[in-house]
Formats: sequence, C-alpha cells, structure tokens
Amino acid sequence: MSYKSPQTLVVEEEQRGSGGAVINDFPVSGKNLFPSNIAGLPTWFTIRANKDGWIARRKEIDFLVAMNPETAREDVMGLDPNRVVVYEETLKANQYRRDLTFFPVPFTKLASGITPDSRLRKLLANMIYVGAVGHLLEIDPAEMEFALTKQFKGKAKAVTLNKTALDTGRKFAAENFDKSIVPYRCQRMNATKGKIIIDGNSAAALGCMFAGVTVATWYPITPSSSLCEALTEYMKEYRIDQDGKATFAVVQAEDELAAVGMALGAGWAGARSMTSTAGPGISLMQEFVGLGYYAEMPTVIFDITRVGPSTGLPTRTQQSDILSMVYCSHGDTKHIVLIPASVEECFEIAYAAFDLAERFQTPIFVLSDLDLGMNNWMSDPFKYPVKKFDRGKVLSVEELKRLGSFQRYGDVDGDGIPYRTLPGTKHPAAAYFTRGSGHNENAAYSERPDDYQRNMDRLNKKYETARQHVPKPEIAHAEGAKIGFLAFGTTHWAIIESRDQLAREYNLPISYYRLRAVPFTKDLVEFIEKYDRVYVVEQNRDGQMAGLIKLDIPAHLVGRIRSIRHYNGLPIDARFITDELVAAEKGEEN
Amino acid sequence: MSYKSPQTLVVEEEQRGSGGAVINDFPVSGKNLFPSNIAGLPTWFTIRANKDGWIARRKEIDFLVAMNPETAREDVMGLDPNRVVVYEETLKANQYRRDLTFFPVPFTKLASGITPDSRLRKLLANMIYVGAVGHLLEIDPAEMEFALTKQFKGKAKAVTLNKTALDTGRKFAAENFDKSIVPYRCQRMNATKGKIIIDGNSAAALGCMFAGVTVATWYPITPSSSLCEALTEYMKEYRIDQDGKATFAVVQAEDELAAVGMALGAGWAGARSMTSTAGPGISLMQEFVGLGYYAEMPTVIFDITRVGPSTGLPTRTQQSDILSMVYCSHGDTKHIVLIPASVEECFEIAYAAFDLAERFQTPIFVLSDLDLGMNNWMSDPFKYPVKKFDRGKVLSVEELKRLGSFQRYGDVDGDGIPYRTLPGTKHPAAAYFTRGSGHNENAAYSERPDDYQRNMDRLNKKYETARQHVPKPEIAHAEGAKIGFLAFGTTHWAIIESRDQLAREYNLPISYYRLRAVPFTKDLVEFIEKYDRVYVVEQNRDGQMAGLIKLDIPAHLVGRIRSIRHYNGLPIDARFITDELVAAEKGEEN
Amino acid sequence: MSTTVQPPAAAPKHMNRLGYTIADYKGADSTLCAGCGHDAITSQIIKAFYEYGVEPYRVAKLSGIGCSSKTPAYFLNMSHGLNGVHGRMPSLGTGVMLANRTLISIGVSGDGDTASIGMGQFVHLLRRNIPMIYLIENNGVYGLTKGQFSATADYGSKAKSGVVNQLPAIDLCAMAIDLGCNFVCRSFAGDPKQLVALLKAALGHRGTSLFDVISPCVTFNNHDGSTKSYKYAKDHEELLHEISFVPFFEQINVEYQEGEAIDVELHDGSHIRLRKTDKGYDPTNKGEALDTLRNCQESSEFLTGLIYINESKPDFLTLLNMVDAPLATLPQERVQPSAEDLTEIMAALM
Amino acid sequence: MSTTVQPPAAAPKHMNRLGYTIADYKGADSTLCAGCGHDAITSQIIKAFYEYGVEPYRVAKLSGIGCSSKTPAYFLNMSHGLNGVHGRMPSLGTGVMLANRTLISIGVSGDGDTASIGMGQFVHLLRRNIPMIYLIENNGVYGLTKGQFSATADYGSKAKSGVVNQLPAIDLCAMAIDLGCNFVCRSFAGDPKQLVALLKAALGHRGTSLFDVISPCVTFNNHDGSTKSYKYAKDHEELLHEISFVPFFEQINVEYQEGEAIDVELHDGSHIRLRKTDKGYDPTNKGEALDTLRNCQESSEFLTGLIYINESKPDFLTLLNMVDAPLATLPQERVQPSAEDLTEIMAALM
Ligand SMILES: Cc1ncc(C[n+]2csc(CCOP(=O)(O)OP(=O)(O)O)c2C)c(N)n1
Ligand SMILES: Cc1ncc(C[n+]2csc(CCOP(=O)(O)OP(=O)(O)O)c2C)c(N)n1
Ligand code: SF4
Ligand code: SF4
Ligand SMILES: [Mg+2]
Ligand SMILES: [Mg+2]
Repeated sequence: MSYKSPQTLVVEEEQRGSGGAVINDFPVSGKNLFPSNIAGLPTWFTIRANKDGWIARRKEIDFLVAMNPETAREDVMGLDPNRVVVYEETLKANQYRRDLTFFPVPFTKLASGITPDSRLRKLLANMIYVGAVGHLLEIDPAEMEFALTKQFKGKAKAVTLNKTALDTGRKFAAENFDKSIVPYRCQRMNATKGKIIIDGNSAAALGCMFAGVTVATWYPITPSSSLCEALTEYMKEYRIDQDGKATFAVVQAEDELAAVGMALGAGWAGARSMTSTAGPGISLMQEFVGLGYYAEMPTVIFDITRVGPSTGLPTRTQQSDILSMVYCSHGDTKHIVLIPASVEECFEIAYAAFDLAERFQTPIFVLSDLDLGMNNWMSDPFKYPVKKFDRGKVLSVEELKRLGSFQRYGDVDGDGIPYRTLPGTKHPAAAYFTRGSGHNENAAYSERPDDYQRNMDRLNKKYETARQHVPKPEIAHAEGAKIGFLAFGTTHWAIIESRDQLAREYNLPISYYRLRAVPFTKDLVEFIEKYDRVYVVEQNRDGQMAGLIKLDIPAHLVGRIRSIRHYNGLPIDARFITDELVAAEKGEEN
Repeated sequence: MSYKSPQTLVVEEEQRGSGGAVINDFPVSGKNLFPSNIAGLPTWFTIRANKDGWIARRKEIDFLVAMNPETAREDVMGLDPNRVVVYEETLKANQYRRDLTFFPVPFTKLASGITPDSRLRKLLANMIYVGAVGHLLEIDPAEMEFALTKQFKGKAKAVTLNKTALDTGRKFAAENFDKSIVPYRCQRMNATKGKIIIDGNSAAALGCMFAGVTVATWYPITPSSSLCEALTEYMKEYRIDQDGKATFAVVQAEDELAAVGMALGAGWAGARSMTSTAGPGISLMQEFVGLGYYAEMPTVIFDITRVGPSTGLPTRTQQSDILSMVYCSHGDTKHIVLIPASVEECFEIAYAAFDLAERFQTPIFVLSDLDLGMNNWMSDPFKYPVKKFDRGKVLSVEELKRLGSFQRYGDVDGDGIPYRTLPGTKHPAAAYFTRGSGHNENAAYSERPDDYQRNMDRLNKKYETARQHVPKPEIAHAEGAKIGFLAFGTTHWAIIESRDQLAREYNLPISYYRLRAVPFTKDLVEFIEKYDRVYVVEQNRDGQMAGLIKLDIPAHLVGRIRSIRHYNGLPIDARFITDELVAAEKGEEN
Repeated sequence: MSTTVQPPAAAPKHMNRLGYTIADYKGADSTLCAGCGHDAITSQIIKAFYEYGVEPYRVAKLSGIGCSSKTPAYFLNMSHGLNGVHGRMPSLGTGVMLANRTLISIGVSGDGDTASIGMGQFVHLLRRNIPMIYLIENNGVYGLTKGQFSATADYGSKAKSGVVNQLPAIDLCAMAIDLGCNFVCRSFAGDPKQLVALLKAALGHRGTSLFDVISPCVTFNNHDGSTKSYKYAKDHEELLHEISFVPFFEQINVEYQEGEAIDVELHDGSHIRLRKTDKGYDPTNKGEALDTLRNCQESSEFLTGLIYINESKPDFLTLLNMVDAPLATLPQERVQPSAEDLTEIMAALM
Repeated sequence: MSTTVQPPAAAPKHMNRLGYTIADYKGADSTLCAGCGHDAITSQIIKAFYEYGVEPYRVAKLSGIGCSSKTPAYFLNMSHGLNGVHGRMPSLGTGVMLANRTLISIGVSGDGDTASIGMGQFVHLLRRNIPMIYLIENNGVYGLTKGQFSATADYGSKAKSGVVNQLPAIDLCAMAIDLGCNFVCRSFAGDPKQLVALLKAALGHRGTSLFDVISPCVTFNNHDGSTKSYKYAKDHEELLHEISFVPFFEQINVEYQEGEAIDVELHDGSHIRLRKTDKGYDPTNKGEALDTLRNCQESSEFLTGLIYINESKPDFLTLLNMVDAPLATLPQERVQPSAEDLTEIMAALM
C-alpha cells in the first residue's frame, strides 16, 4: 500500500485502567480510509496497536493526529473523553473540547525551518509528527530510525532530510510536552518476529502465481486493480523463462465483459485463467458466467468487494455481492464461492481456486473485500504449496486412444463431473462442440426435454459434489456456549475480538463457525444443531449469507438463525458486534 | 401468432368414458412447439379443446396428425393405447403399433391433384388434413369455411384454393374412413362467445400503449421480440397525432445494455419508458438496473422468460429468471416484480407497471414467459382503464415556487419515496445531480457512513411500502382443505386443472394462492398459517420462488413450504402436478 | 461576401442576453488534481454556455465514470445532471433526448469511458446522430483508476512506470466521421479560445457534435515520453484554422476575401467562420477530413480545429417524426388511446 | 518477376498434402434455410481448409449467436468449436489464442453479432491484432430473430415489411483498416472462387484477417429493395482484382508483367497474386484502400477483393513475448516458481 498524502493520522490503542502498552514488534494493523478521488480530499489512516493482537478496526480513536483543516473539528468532536490529540497548532483544535489532552505542534513552521521547498515541506510535516508522536508514546528512537532508513533505502538525501524532521518533532515534543500525562505507551515485545506485512491483493496475486496461472485478464477497478497489477510485477520477476520469454499473459481488457470472456476462452482452451474485479464488474459478467456454468468452462473470478449498489462507495468496504456471485446469471445457476479471511488465506485460497476450477470445469469466485485486499496485514510467511496441481478430468491423446471416443457431458464417475479434451489434442475423437444452448451428453445440439433435464440434474449433482471439495470451515466450540457466531471473510477479525469481549465482559462464551465457501459443507448443519441460536454476522444490509444459510438447512433449524449486519462502508468492529449481540440476547430473554 | 410450417399437427382431447365432446365455440388453446431455427426443423402444434375450459398443456396426445418423417415414429410411439393417428400414407405410421386407430391419407398425392406448384402443395396438404380431421371429429363444415374465409380475408384466389383442399380432405375421409370408431367428437357450445384470442406479448403491448408509454427500447430476442414489434404496429395505428406525428419513440437498440440505458435515461427525464427482453438480456442489464435502484430512476422491464441458463432453449418456456430479477445487480438490491398469468393480466399488469415505476422511481420487472407471451390464448375482451395515471412524486414549477427548494433523496412522507423534478423544469431550484455513487438527501456526493446507511435504510423502507401497492394475489380457500398450492404466472392454468383432478380423483380439496408480485403482500403469511403444507409449484429447477418465500416468512412457518418443480422446457401440465402432489402427500403420511 | 451590420443588443455588461451572470453557469468546487486539463475544459464550457446564452434549465448534463465524468458536477449547477455507469453515457443520453427533445444535452466522457468500455455505445450514438455535445476529455490514461493506458494512448507513448504502449491509438475523430457524425472537432484544454468558439458552434448544430479534447492528466500522464502532456500538446499543436463564431442573435459585418475563410451557417442561424491557415483546409469535405486525419496520425501531428462539418443531415429525433412537445410531459389524453380504440382492437381479435 | 518452378508433391488425388479427404473437413448437416448464403460460405471454408491442408486438430472454431454463428457446427467436425454468447466471440477467441498460440482460429459472426451488440469487442480485437480469421456473414439483418435491420443495413434499404432503413450502414472494412487490421477483404457468398483464394491467403497471414462477406438471407432479406440480396450483389459486384493463391508448399513459375499484378508474400511463405483490373488497385496502400471504400460507399458500389494487406506488423501474441509452447499445457514445473522464490518474496515482506 502506498501512503497517499495522509491528511490526518489517527493512532489508537485500547485504553486500559493500567495505561496501555504498545509498539516495537507488537501487533499493529493499519487501515487507509481514502476517498474515491485522486488528490485533495481528506484521507485518514488509522493504526491499531495492542499487545493482545487484535487487528480489527476499532471505532473509537484514542490518539488523534489532526492535520486536516476540513475534518479537524469533526474528528475532534468524535472522540471519547480523555483522549489525546496532537494537532497542527494553527487548527486550534483545542477550541472544541475541554475534556481531552491537547498537544499543539507548529508543524508547518517547523518544516519551513528544514526546507524552503513548499512541496517537500508538506511531506516533512508528516515526518515531524511521527517524531513528536514517537516521543509521546515512548517509541524507541533507534527503531524509528531503522524503519526510516529501510523505507528510503538507498536514497541518502531523503534519509538525512527525514531524519532531521523526525528529530525536530521529537525535540519539539521533548521540550514542550509532559509525556507522563499520556496514558499510552509503547513497549518492546516479540510478537511480530518472523512476520510479513502484505495486503490481501498482493497475497492473492502470489497465490495465483504459485498456482501456475497462465492467463490473467482484467479491467481496472477499485479495489481490485492492485491484484492484477501486483500479479504483473511478480510474474515479470518470477515467471520469465531462461530464454527471457513469459510463461504467462496478463491482458488489460477493454471492459469486464471482455475480461471474463478472455478468461473463459483461455480456460476452455486449457489455461489456468483468471480475472479480477469488483461489484460493477460482477454485474457485467453475468451473461458470460452463465455460459461458463452451462457449457462448463473453468476460470477463477476474484471479487474484491466495495460498497454497492451501483458505483456506490468505491473506496469503502462491504460484503454485499454474495447473491450476485452465488446466483450469477439468469436461469437456474449456482456457483462456488471461496472466502478467505486473512492474507494467508488469500494466498492459499487463490491457489486452491485453480484446482477447483479445473476439477469442476466452472467459474469459481473468490470473495475478498477492500479491507482485506487493499490494507496491509501482518501474517506468518506463506507456506510453499507442495501439492501437485489438480488439472481435472482432461483426456490425453493416450487416454483417447484407449477409449476410442468420449462423451463430453456424460456422468461417467457418478459425481456429475464430465470429461473434457483441449483444442489442439491430436486425436480424431478429441473434438467436441461447446455451446450455451441445449446439448446432450455428446455435446450435440438438443432441445429434447429429457436431454435438457438430465443435463441440469447432472449440473446440480456436480454442485453437490463440490461440498466435499471446497475449503472447510474453521470451527471453534466454546466451552459452555449456548449460542454461536457464524461469519466469513474480514468479519472474522472483529468476531474473535468480540468473542473475547463477550467472554470477559459478559461472561458469555460463544462458539464460532467461520465459513470459507459456498456451497456449505455438511458440518454447517451439525454446528447449528448444537446451538440455540446462531448469529450470522456479515457486512451488508440484507443479510445475504444468512439467507443462503436458511435456504440450505432443514426447516426446523431456520428458527435458530439470527442476523447481525454492518453496512456503513467502514470495516466492522468488535464493539458493534458485542453490543448488537448483547441487545439481541436481551431481546431473547423477554 | 403465425403458424410456421407446422410439420405435425397434434390435436388432443380429454378422453372420457362417454366419448369426448369438442369444438365450435368451445374452449381451445393452441401451443406452438418450435425449434430455435428459422426453417426446416420439426415443429409441433398442439391444440387442446374441451368443454370444461382447461387450457393448460396436456402431456398426453389423443389425436395425432403425423406429417413429419423425422418425428413420426417417435410421436406415434409416445401415444397412450387406443389413441387416433391421421398420417401421411407414405410414412407408414401403422407399422409401429397395433393398439392405435390409424387413418392413412395420401396428402401429397391429393395435393398434387389440386396444384402443380410444389411450394403451394406443401401448404395445401395442411389444409387437406384440416378437412379430413374436420370430418373425423364432426366439425361443422360451415364453421370451417367461415374460419377459412376470415383467415384469407380479401384474397379470393387463396380462399378458392384452400376451400378445394378442405373439401378434398373431407371427401377423402368421408369416402374412406368410418368415423364412428373415433372416440372424440366436436359439438357446438356457446363457451367462446364474445371472447378474443390474443398472445400475451400483444396483450402486454396493448397494456403499455394504453398506459401511455412514450419511449420503448428493445433488442430482438426470442421470445420477447414480438412484444415491441406488436407495440410498434399498434402505436403506428393509435398513437399518431392529428398532424401525423408520433406521440412515442420505439427504438431498436444495439444491445440490451443500451436498451435499458435508454429506457432509464428516458424514465429519468420523465417519460413512461420500457424495454423488453429475455434471460440473456436480464443478465446484461444487471449493472444498469443497479443504477436504477440506487439512483432511483423509473422504467419498466419485461422479461419474457425462455429456458436458461445461458442461451439455453430459446424457444422453450420456463420461470427461471426470478432470482436474476429480484436481486438484479451487485450490492444490496431488491426489485419489484409483477407476474401476470393470463393475457388479460398481461394487459392490466403492463398498465399497472408504469404507475408503479413512476410512484416508486425504480425499475419494475414484469415476468411473463414464452408460453404466455408467444402462444394464443382465449380471453374476455380487455376492460378500458379509466383510472388517472399515477405519475408519482414529481414536483412542478408551481410546487417548487411554493416550497422554495427540495431534497431529492429526503423521506418527507415517511414512506421511503422521495420527490423528484424533471429536467426542463423552469425553476432555479429544480435541478439536482443524479449519480450511482454515494449521495446524501440533497443529492450531493457523500462518502459519509451515516449518509450511506440512512439512504440504504430508506430504500429498504421504500421496498416495504411497495408491498401495499403491488397487485394483490388471487386467493381461493377450498372447503375442508388442509393444504394449499402457491403458484404464479402460467403455472396457474395447470394448477386449476390439477385442483379439479385432485378433488375428483382423490377427494383432496386444495386451497390456492396465486401470487402476482414480489415483494409479497401480508396475506401470504396469513395464507400459510392456515395450512399444514403449502406446495409452491413453479417452472424452474431450483425452486427459486419457494426460496424467496422461505426468506420472507416467520421461521416457524418455513417447515410448511414444499416445492414442486417442472423444468424440461415444456409448459407444465396438470397431471404432473397431481402426481407430484399425491406422491408428496403419501410421503408425508409415512 | 458580407453580412448586414447590427449592433449587439444592449445588455448589462456582466450579464448575457438572458440576464444570467457567469456565476449562474458555475457548479460545485472541483475535487480534481490542481492543474488537471479537465478543469480547464470545465471553465470553457461555463464560458461558452454563458456567452451563447443557454437557458440552464433546458440543459441536461451527462457523463459516465472517471475523473472527466465527474466534471458535470462542476458546471451548470442549475441544470439537471446524470452521472451514469462506466461507458454507458450514450444510451442514457439517447433516452433523455427521446423523452424530451427540447433539452440541450452535453455529455462529458473520458478516453477510457468512451474508447474502451464505451466503444459500442459510442459508435451507435454517432450512427444515430443523437443531438448532443459529446465531449471526450482525452488524456490517454485512466485517471481515476491511477494511470493505466487507455485505447487512445499513442503507439510508443511511455507510462510513468516506463512501460511503453505497443498498441495503436484509436482516432475517435476519424471514427466519428466514418460513422456519419456531422460535427467533429479536436481541441486542447490549453487552447481556451478555440474551445469556446467550437462549443458555441456546437450549440448551434443539430445532431451529435463530437469533441476530442486533449486534456492532460497532470498526475499520471504529464511526464516526458507521454504524448498527452501539456508540453507535448503545445509543442505539436497545429491549428487547422482560426475560428470565430457569430451567434444568430448578433449580426456582424466583417468583410473577408473570397477563399480566405470558410463561413458555415449552423442550424440555429449562427455562423462559424474558419479563417484558413496555409493548410487551406476545407472542413466540409469528408474525404479531405479523413485523409488529413490519417496523415497526421502517421506523422504524429496534433491537429486542432473543426475537422468536419455538414449541416444538412437530419438528426435521429427528426427521423423519428415525433411530436414537437417533449414526450415526457404529454398529458394522459394525448398518450392514452380512447375507449373506442380499445373496442375496435378487441373486435378485431374476436 | 518470376518464382521457381516445382511440381506439387505427389499425393493421392482425393487427399490433401496431409492425407485428409475433403469429408474430413465437413461438419454436421446444416439446419439453415435452403439457399442461405451462410451455407455457401461454409462450403468455401471446407474447401479452403482442405486445399491448404490445415490440421483439423489445430483449429479452434469460434462464433457468437445467430444463424451465421451456427455454421461452425457445419464444418470441420474434427476441430474443437466454441459457440459463445451474442456479440462476444472476440473476447473468447482472444482467450483461446492466449492459452494456445499454436492453434489456428476461425471465428464466424453475423452483422448483428459484430456490428450491433459486438461492436466494442470487435474494435478491440482488431486493435490488438489477435491472430484469427474473423469472418462476418453479412446479410444486413438479424436472421435468427426474424429479419430486423442490423447496423450494416444500407441507408435506404427496404425491409420485407416495406420499412425503409434511415440510418447509415457501418462499413466494417473501413473500420477494420482504421483500427490497424492488416488483412481486410470483402467478398460475396456467390463468388466461391474468390472467397476460397482469400481464405487460403488468410491462413498464411499472421494477425487478424477480416472477412466481410455479403451473404444473402433468403428468408428475410432477399427481396427487391434489399441491397443485400443475391440479385443486388451480383448486379453490383465490382472485382478489385483477380486473385490467385500459391501456398508455401507449391512453387509455381508463372511469369507476369511488372505492373500487371501485385504479388504479396504472406507470413507463412505463401503468395497471394492480385491481377489488376482496370482499376489498378494497390491493396498495400492504406490511404488508397480507405479512399476507395469511402468512394464506393458514396456511390453504392459493392467492391470485392483484398482491400488492404500489410504483412509487416506483429500480432498481439508476439507483442506479449510469450514462450513458444502453448501456455495451456505448460507443466507445473514451468509455471510454479520454486520454494526458494517464495522464501525470497517473503523475506522482502518482513
Ligand atoms: C464497470 C466499471 N468498471 C470499471 C470501473 C472503474 N473505473 C472508474 S473510472 C475508470 C476509467 C476512467 O478513465 P477515463 O474515462 O479515461 O477518465 P479519466 O479518469 O482519465 O478522466 C475506470 C476503469 C467502473 N467504475 N465501472
Ligand atoms: C444477449 C442476446 N441478445 C439477443 C439475442 C437474440 N439474438 C439471437 S441471434 C440475434 C441476431 C443475429 O443476427 P446476425 O448476427 O446478423 O446473424 P444472422 O442470423 O443474420 O446470421 C439476436 C439478436 C441473444 N441470443 N442474446
Ligand atoms: S488523476 Fe489525472 S485526470 Fe484525474 S483529476 Fe488528477 S490530473 Fe485529472
Ligand atoms: S433466416 Fe436468413 S440467415 Fe437465417 S438461415 Fe434462413 S436464410 Fe439464412
Ligand atoms: Mg482518461
Ligand atoms: Mg445478419
């Protein structure tokens, strides 16, 4: 992630009675809140740092650095009492509240002391506040210098200049402020040793590359563009043959219809193919995805969800394209959707998606979102995938020789999955004709009612088979729990923290089912059977996943499903879930 | 409907112990089963005629006219025992079965006797069989001549030629066959007096015209093309001003994206606008429909459903685009869908759709299907709509003067429906900016979480308001019934016949809820509460409507919902429903 | 040649002929990058509409998605605006004009919005000759999604990252002429005078008028190696002619030598006068227009001016033979046939 | 000018150089209307592929939706076929060629499929120069949906119903040349000899070769008043040149006068020889090609022949610098970076 002119830096930390404890090798997570605009509109950057490793968004801000004249007032007004504000002196932030701790810094003035270049001055002001904040939070100066040197690696002049700024900030704070009144403090830990930091889109790109993707097509759209852009960069580095030639093609298409058309054409011809998009693209791909389903053509489609409907909020996060993916296209269609929750899973599930696409000969969706895709997350390094690729039921020339012929759409194995051949297969029986219109087992045109129905039933069976092959959920039964959470994707991070809050604050143990795919695996029903109520927590207005679950489970269990929905475009936070759950459980008691 | 070279005419009639009774002013329904091909492939035409007025498709054929060499064998083999077959002598249809009554006719030979023109001969052969069949079924010759004269109105030569053919057939049959062994017979009735015959697409076109549609845009696609084609013809006749100018624009767009875009643009600018399409078009319209939902732009979209997924079976019928319409577009979207079951309702609901679109400022779907849209149906004449148009909440210059200003997306009336102005309104406060991205009440760009959520909640409220305005269901409680049927659209005709069969044959009274819109009205729950089980009968594989119902009713009622699905591309028939229901009810007993 | 003298009607200096001030033609504050070519074009639109004296309430502003497509929010606040979906402005605009033929529509699009995702609708809008000023703010990149090449990026142009574009640029002007567009011009965000004159002329034209305006993206495509930068455009601009515009409500008498200028009367009675440069270019000659475009494509020249004009072709609304009043506001009596009509139709179906 | 003599390799008479008979290039029985132009084109495809000696297993057949798009089922039964969705064959075809560059792809489309719904993808396929024979069976109507006008219907052409088309036709050849297509021809379903020669030449070309073939729809557009009927086409056909094709594996020595014919060497070493008519047309001159098309558009002439050819431009796959082997079948070892690579990447992220 590139830090685009952060106008307001917001640092926050769990406030503890005992005084907080943070940073240097302690878990942090940063989230960039930026507008759908190239420059000039307010941007926020929130950092969460705490020793327990919670990395979901936290609604409340503990330590605010206010730099932006347009939002300073509102940002200050939104704080809980007793929080800390570092601010550009000229903004007079202290005029708005009496119940906060204020530290005014003349950033612009200090910066002018360092450089006459006005463009540079703006950047240096940011570094000055880092210095000041470092002093107030007791961050080890050596660590900060280390980070700075790493960031500007090789650019000696930049290092010197920024170091001066850092020192200026630190010095100003030391001379003017009493840091003992700040209730937060950073302390050295060892929680981040060996960890990597990466955004979900880059992680997914790596997953694709190691899955051997050969054809990737895309059309730029926030927040998905960085997936194929990262992929291109990685591929240029790691997927060029000895003779300097590429073992891949990445193509920027003219739109999403073309992107998915190319991906499907490539999948049909045998490539491991993919495309990546966001909601508007998913809408545009509907017709083609129906062809993929019905004519059985593999590809992988990433949806890095932003806020819909329509253009919506392109730079905000949501999980609201679920129905658009699962029921993608007209007619009776049902699709497989895989759902990573972490950058590590972005890597692993991207990898798995290609196997599934080729195994099931159908478009496979991967549902990520802006929060996961575009923000930086800490993670263990990814494990090298040692498995052999599953290229699915593709008949080779040798097999065709042995068989003499084959039925493109027959169900030889009883799993609903037919065999296919690739164009270019040198055997007179290899060829078949693919069409999105009615066809029989031999891929011949047919309008016969029985042919049609048999084929649709087989497709249904194939979908049922998929239940045993999609990524399994992560299940955590809590001791003594009467109720459960069900969540997926980025909601996970708020759920685990909320479970902790509920246990600590309300003595309410709650089990947890983290879904990783549609269609559901059979342990979903087993989980629901165990609990009085299961709260499906998701980031959309209509409870889309809760709906799919209700339709998939026995009627007598439907009454156990509850729905908690967060849909204002910001990443869901633990406190929201905790409050909603507690209120709902109160309601149950009455 | 034009009769495209019917290769095989299939006449069928309920066989009664007492010998059937049919035709001349008795209820008939005809269905054209044709391939997705322009000429040369087999076509069937089935006519159902019976005194009780059942007009759903009947699976079993009683009286077969076999003309097509390619299908004669299969058609004959498919008959129940003791049925009647009239066939072209050279096809030797009698070689296949011993248990049928056969009447061979040398159609081609007889036709050559009338004309030397070989192209004409083929057409005359069809008229010859009409004569022969007329004799065998005792259809009044005067009536047949009357129909013939009407059909070829004004073309004296054609009348003479066809009359000769008719007489030839009748004479041949009279001289060669013993009609007393035919167990069917036509008898004069008075059941069709004052009735019209029309196809659903023409009926819908009339509804649109009388609803004052001004902009209609379309892209050709079976089975929807004939809607806008009929509309064009009617408009040319009835919507030209005194000065010879059109009070409408019908535009053939370059594709469905453009068609719906034009319709939305026109609706935004104040026109009563519409487009018409089938499944593939619905898939292509997804992105634009999301704009319509979120930016609140009215239009009417007809989906004349064919068999999906993908290109599917373009000339077969299905009700399988329900989810594609209701959840059309990515993000949280929900749409209003209106569902006519008869040609009369095609007229009335098309009419109502424009009022609803303007009232709710959103795309309104009308769900018809190939069976309803392209086949001819008997109906009472349509009633002239006397209501004043509901043009919805549009502020005039006078109102703006009074108000001084307005909020485009405010909820003044508490029903979730905002006010709008039209471009061209001569008032400085009239203008506003429409966008598919985030906006606040004043239609200004906004990414604020609270603005976004408030707006989405209002859209939800608007959808809830719609429940009180959509067409109400038709409910028939049967005395002593413990279970109910729920159906919609063309399934209706098979349902009413099945209810009769179940009552007569199984002494099983079944209540009936005929749905006419999504979202559901509140009597849906009341209906389900009354019955132990409600069978949702629909023409798709996945039970799409049953799913929507389950999601909309209280959890404790979900267990009552059962699903009967017919999805082979042919119109559903009563016997299928009866058998499925009886089997299901048997299952319940165990 | 000469036209009659008439002094312009007396109106307060800071108002146009309709009594509006230039402020009445402004919009919300722009949120584009400082220096973006799109903002310069916005200013010229404001100026042209003010000077011509367009009734704001009669204008419909249209756009797709992109930085360029945001701009309708930055001009003509008193006009309705419709910012649709990416690449589909043409169909929305077509619908708007079908619904209300009395509107004046201006659509702003980007090169990505038009030449990539929007190509299909663009072609068909031109083919239909929908009355609309269709202005492409062409920067050769996708600004809003951060600088990827678009389909108008020139062959050999270098991206900020150093990647070189290997595909040929689509010449939207040539395409428009080929498709029957009768008012086709190319201009430059850095040449305000020419742009204003052309915009005013377009207001007098009936049918689509296509504007391909080079509009540098200062953030992603203004570096050396780019062929859509301010510097490149300035260095390579070749004027086809000097343009002056005489609105229908002003009749000026300026003598000029036969052959020295071309004077085209527009649909609304205004005149556009094109003073020839040494090129001696005739924009009413379709063949010459296309040849000139092709030649300058090959020689990488950047021609600006009115490339092609033809005032004799009917627009789509005329072909449709619609009533004069807007279809949108026809009263029920005019659009609902009578009970007798229904009876007649029913009778025919019996 | 002359080329060396060499007798063709001896092969059984009813077989081509690969040992296949013409039956091996046939497909399923056509279900189109008797007399449909599309069936005539199908026959010429079969003939050309047979005579050139194309390995059937190396061919990918592509199409959209329409009567025309059904035809790939009627030829080359031993080749894989992909009949996609309406108007989107170009993207599917692009994907197929990306996946396997060793394939020979032929796409069949209709005028509705290409010029209406498919316009966007068509333009971008041409711009990319995807190696593919792209053949439009152009009848000016939508056959499969029963005879509505398409965007190539000529201005003034009359539908069966009597309605007259008021919009200009899109000239797909001019558009293709403008967009950088390097093999552009127009032919006629009723001129089998020319079509076969052009198809064989296209097999020797690398990059997109565009075929705009007038293919009358006998059911909906073959009446008087139609400009896409057999009669109209026959009456108005103007040959640009007589075409002969010399495949790379046959070297014939036919002397001809300098200036009397143009001989173009194709990418695969074959030659196409264009014997000039009195028009003296040079298809290697882009300007002449476009001017000629424009002129005949204006004079309603129906020119056939090879309109433009340029053998020097690289295709898209070449620009992508891909490995020679099909991407589709590269083994895991070649497409999965090593464990060390992953470790290196992870280290950089720490
Ligand atoms: C369907 C869809 N695809 C992709 C996007 C993302 N997107 C927004 S603007 C844009 C390109 C804009 O480029 P251009 O039209 O040239 O405008 P500019 O920003 O350069 O002015 C894209 C791809 C989108 N909004 N919708
Ligand atoms: C998305 C979509 N819209 C519409 C159709 C209906 N449709 C089928 S073929 C066709 C037009 C075919 O015309 P053309 O490409 O000229 O082929 P022809 O039949 O004339 O050979 C249309 C509109 C469709 N199949 N899919
Ligand atoms: S990114 Fe480029 S096009 Fe967009 S506003 Fe900035 S300068 Fe203009
Ligand atoms: S309808 Fe026309 S295009 Fe289609 S098969 Fe028949 S003749 Fe050919
Ligand atoms: Mg751009
Ligand atoms: Mg056609």
